Amino acid sequence: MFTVNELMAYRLSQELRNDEMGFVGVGSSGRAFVFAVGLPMVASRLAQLTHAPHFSVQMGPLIDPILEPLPSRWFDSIAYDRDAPAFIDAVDNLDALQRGRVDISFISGAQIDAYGNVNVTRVTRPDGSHAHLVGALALPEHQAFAQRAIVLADLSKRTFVEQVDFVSGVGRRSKGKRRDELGLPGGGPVLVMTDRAVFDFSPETDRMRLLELYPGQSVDSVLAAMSFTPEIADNLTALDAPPAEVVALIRDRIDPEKVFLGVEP
Amino acid sequence: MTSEFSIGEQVTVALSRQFRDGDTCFTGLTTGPGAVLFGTCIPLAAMALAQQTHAPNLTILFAGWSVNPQLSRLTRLPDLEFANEFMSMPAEAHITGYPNSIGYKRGDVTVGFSVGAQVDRYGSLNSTLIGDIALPKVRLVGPILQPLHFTHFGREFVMMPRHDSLTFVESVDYRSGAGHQLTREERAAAGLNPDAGPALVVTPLGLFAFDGPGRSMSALSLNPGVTPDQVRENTGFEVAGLDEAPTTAEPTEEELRILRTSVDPNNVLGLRDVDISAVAPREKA
Amino acid sequence: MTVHPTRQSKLTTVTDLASRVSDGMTLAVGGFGVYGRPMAFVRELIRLERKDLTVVTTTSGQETELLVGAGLVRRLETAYAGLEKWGLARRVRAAVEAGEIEIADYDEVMSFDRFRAAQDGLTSFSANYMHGSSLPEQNPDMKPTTNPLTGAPEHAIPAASADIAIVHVPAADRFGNAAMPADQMMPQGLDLTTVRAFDRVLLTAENIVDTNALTRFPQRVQIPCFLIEAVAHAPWGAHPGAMLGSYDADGEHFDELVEAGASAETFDKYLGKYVREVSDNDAYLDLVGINTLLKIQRRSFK
Amino acid sequence: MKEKLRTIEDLASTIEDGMTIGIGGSTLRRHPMALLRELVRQGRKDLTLQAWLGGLDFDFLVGAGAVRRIECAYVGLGPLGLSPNVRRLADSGELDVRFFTESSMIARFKAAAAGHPFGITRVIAGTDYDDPELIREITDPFTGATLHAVAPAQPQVTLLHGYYSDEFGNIQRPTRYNRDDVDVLLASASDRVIVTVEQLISHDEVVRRPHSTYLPHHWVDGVALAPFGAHPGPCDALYEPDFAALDDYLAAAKDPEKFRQYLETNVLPSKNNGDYLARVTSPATLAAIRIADEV
Repeated sequence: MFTVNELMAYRLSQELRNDEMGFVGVGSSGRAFVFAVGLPMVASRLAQLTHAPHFSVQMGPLIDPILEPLPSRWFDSIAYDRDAPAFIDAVDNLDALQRGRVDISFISGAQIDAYGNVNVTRVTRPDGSHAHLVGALALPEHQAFAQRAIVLADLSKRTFVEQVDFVSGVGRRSKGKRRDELGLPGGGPVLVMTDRAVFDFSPETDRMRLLELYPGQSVDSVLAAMSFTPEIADNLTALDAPPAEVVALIRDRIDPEKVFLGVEP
Repeated sequence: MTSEFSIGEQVTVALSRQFRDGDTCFTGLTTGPGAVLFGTCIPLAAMALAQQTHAPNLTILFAGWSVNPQLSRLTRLPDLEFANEFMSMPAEAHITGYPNSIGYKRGDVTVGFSVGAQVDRYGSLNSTLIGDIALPKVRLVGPILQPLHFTHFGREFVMMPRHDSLTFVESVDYRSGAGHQLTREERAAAGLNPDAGPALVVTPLGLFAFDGPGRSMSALSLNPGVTPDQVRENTGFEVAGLDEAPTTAEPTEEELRILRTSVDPNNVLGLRDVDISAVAPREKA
Repeated sequence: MTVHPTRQSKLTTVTDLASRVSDGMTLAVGGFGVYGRPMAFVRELIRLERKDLTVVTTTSGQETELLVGAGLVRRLETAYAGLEKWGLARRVRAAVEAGEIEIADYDEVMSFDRFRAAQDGLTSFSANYMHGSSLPEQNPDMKPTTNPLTGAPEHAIPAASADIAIVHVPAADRFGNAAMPADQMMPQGLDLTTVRAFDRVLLTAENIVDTNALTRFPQRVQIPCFLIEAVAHAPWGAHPGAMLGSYDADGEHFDELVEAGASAETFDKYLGKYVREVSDNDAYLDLVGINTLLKIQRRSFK
Repeated sequence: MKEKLRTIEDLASTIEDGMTIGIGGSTLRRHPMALLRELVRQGRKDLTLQAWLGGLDFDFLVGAGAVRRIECAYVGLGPLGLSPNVRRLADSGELDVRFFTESSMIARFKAAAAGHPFGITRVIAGTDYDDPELIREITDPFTGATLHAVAPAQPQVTLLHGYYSDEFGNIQRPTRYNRDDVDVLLASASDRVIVTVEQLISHDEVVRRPHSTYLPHHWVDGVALAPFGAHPGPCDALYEPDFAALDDYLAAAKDPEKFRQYLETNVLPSKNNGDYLARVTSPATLAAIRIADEV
């Protein structure tokens, strides 16, 4: 037995490599917290405890905080107060990000389009008026400058749209231009992990491409939850359940109080 | 079916079962490799194991100054009590005054550990000299804290890395710590805890208590493969209850798991590698 | 730091702490002068209407004034009973003058030595500077003796003895490990002796902190868990006195306290307002008010 | 060095309607809330707010009707989600919202701090951040590449909440603190700087650890004592968020009428920050959120 979050955390951890640095943000609450903090944190710790003991985590100003135990509560004023080898100013951290010193960033947003552009700024209502969201934080920088970015979101017609209302962070191409034409040095989004399936991007068309299906999902069930039709990989695979020892590790050791993965889709 | 385990692990687990919940246990670094294993490593591991099994309220008082240190952080066993590794290890308290900051004389310590060159039938321990008091044949380290251990600590656990007739003698040459020759009544009359004094002896051959006649040494359990005759041959006095003594209990799977993954994940205390021959009785001259 | 889940918490309420003191007991009280007195505990003892207590301190301040003024005390052993810049402890004075309480005076250093002897498990110690003073005359517990090594005249002084000791600390975890400020001062050093000197020791704490917060700075923790029977949270628990490293004395409140000490009736009104008609420490703090508490706040650099 | 210790009321009175002000802290934490409450008491309006990550500070001033325009990379309440007052007035068009990204907002403050005519950023390409007033496309004179220039952000006055200060306005931080803000850069970019602090300490204590001073006295125009001055938000190292008071705030902020009542009950009639605290919380709660100085 496993939950969707546990499967996502396991699949995400497989993308994290030894000697890389991943940036984990600060999230709000509910599913937004699971995407911004919960999944990245559990996947990072899982990677450290399995195949990538030297995977580094940057958590806001903290570089490589001791992650055992992960904090049982999570908000600004205690998140910083952990043992860690280094603590960097916000301005310096953003300079480092722009120089490509972050290997992997975790992205989530209110809208994601077929080219991996992400909107966290404002949504346009049918009548043309705007609903303002909280703003981008450094999401545009992470999509522009990190070596690669992984997008995390639940599949829904509202979220997965042909074109986002506002491009906050640039995907494989935006406004008709590819990343290299736009002068963006980072790798940009390479994978999109959802609650039903995993996507990458077609190297030819730059469009999202269905790559892996979770247990119980089909091409139809995935397409039914999207407003655009992605490409489908020739080698589309069905993912297995996460190994029992991984599930046990998450439940017993990494997140026993369900602070990080408590909110399922 | 229990996993394979070393004799060091078996003795550690057996010792851990001797602690009571709420005990405050004092040990430090001892002198010499055999003494370090018996006086330091086995007690530390046994205490930490007890904390995670039946005695969560046990307090480890390491070297008299570090309270409940997180030993699992160790990646090597330091040589000195005030090594950086110990000073930077997370602990619940670091006590800076000595000796009055711990109420040694108030009976705050309920279990002590000591190692010596000779132990006798009533548990008197000698760490001072061999031979004549006025002109000894061998001068050892001195009594250190043993006079206090054997009178003020609740129960004294004597840790003996060797078990032979040169170390287990009818009467020690010098009583650094007073055994049960000092009776309950005499202890009470002096205002001391009547129950204090030696309570347990741990050796490569087994575990011993003081339930023999006149609180003399008695066998609690013999380690696997050890016969009553082997103990008799290697002990300079009669040990009560030898023929009835059971074999030292085997560790459970759970105790082994805690010991290996939580108490000492890096095998710093060396329990997994303990070879019984390294602490076996000396050849008789 | 992994703490075993079944390890027993010693955290309780101030009421439960105070209820461990029974009538007729001897109580050693921490603090020095107007500093670090366990006032929340003292107020709770008064609400519980304990009586016939013997109070042992090195020096006495407002805690003894309240206990004596509320009629809980039969005997006092100390070197000083006063309120420093705020003058005499008027209710203590009145009680002694009326013969209502028995008082055993000691020299101040001797008073400390009695705690140190208790910490060391001694029943008595000797002093060679009492003959010629009136102290042994007034205090028959000091017994004339002769030094067996030199033959010099001395007095045997009894070690302090108490059924229960109570100390107010800046921060403690739920197991009774307690931390002192980085710039620990003399009164807090004295509290360490008190904690180590008696069989049953209770703590009230300004802050209850996570054990993991203490294991980072174990050198700040001079009170280890195994010495402590129970601990309770009592923020601003030394008010109106000062807590070094946390807040200053509340001078206006002291003025009110001293004024109330003029007579049994006025002091009774003070006790009614600030102690008997107040349910607990939280309610007491509401009465004192946030503005006053913030005005006396003096947080140390950390 | 000049003596700069003032009351919060005096400091607030130096801020005029229509000014552009910078505010320190981020999301929930360490905003100069006591000072902002005094600004609302004094009826300030038409302000332009500039910050890196706005939060409780923006929501409060916007909800109180003091703000015309905001410029920042974020405005929300962290773990508590959206900023209700900002969301409402932004959606209705009454509030002029100028969103940037984290590094492009910082580029604006950096330009102001260094006295440069504009900042340069590469992050705008391909996005919809196309504010014609504050962002313009430019060509790299060396490589010919397309870049974006951003206008400097130079507050007329910046309001910060800090930890410790002496009477001269040397502002010190504790050994362990949170760096997830740009308070120093904001101060550096600003014409004037006003700071409230949790605790006044002696100058003798300050000079013993110059490395702990993050805002030197000559940057600071006035300092005032405000214990629990970031309430109901947290001040890292000294206290956690007061979640009960934040819940009350949030419940009020979701409805303009309720928010007006909140102001009329808790903020407008309060004589000072202690008086406000007495209305919205209790000593027991302050003790519960306080972080011990010993650890």
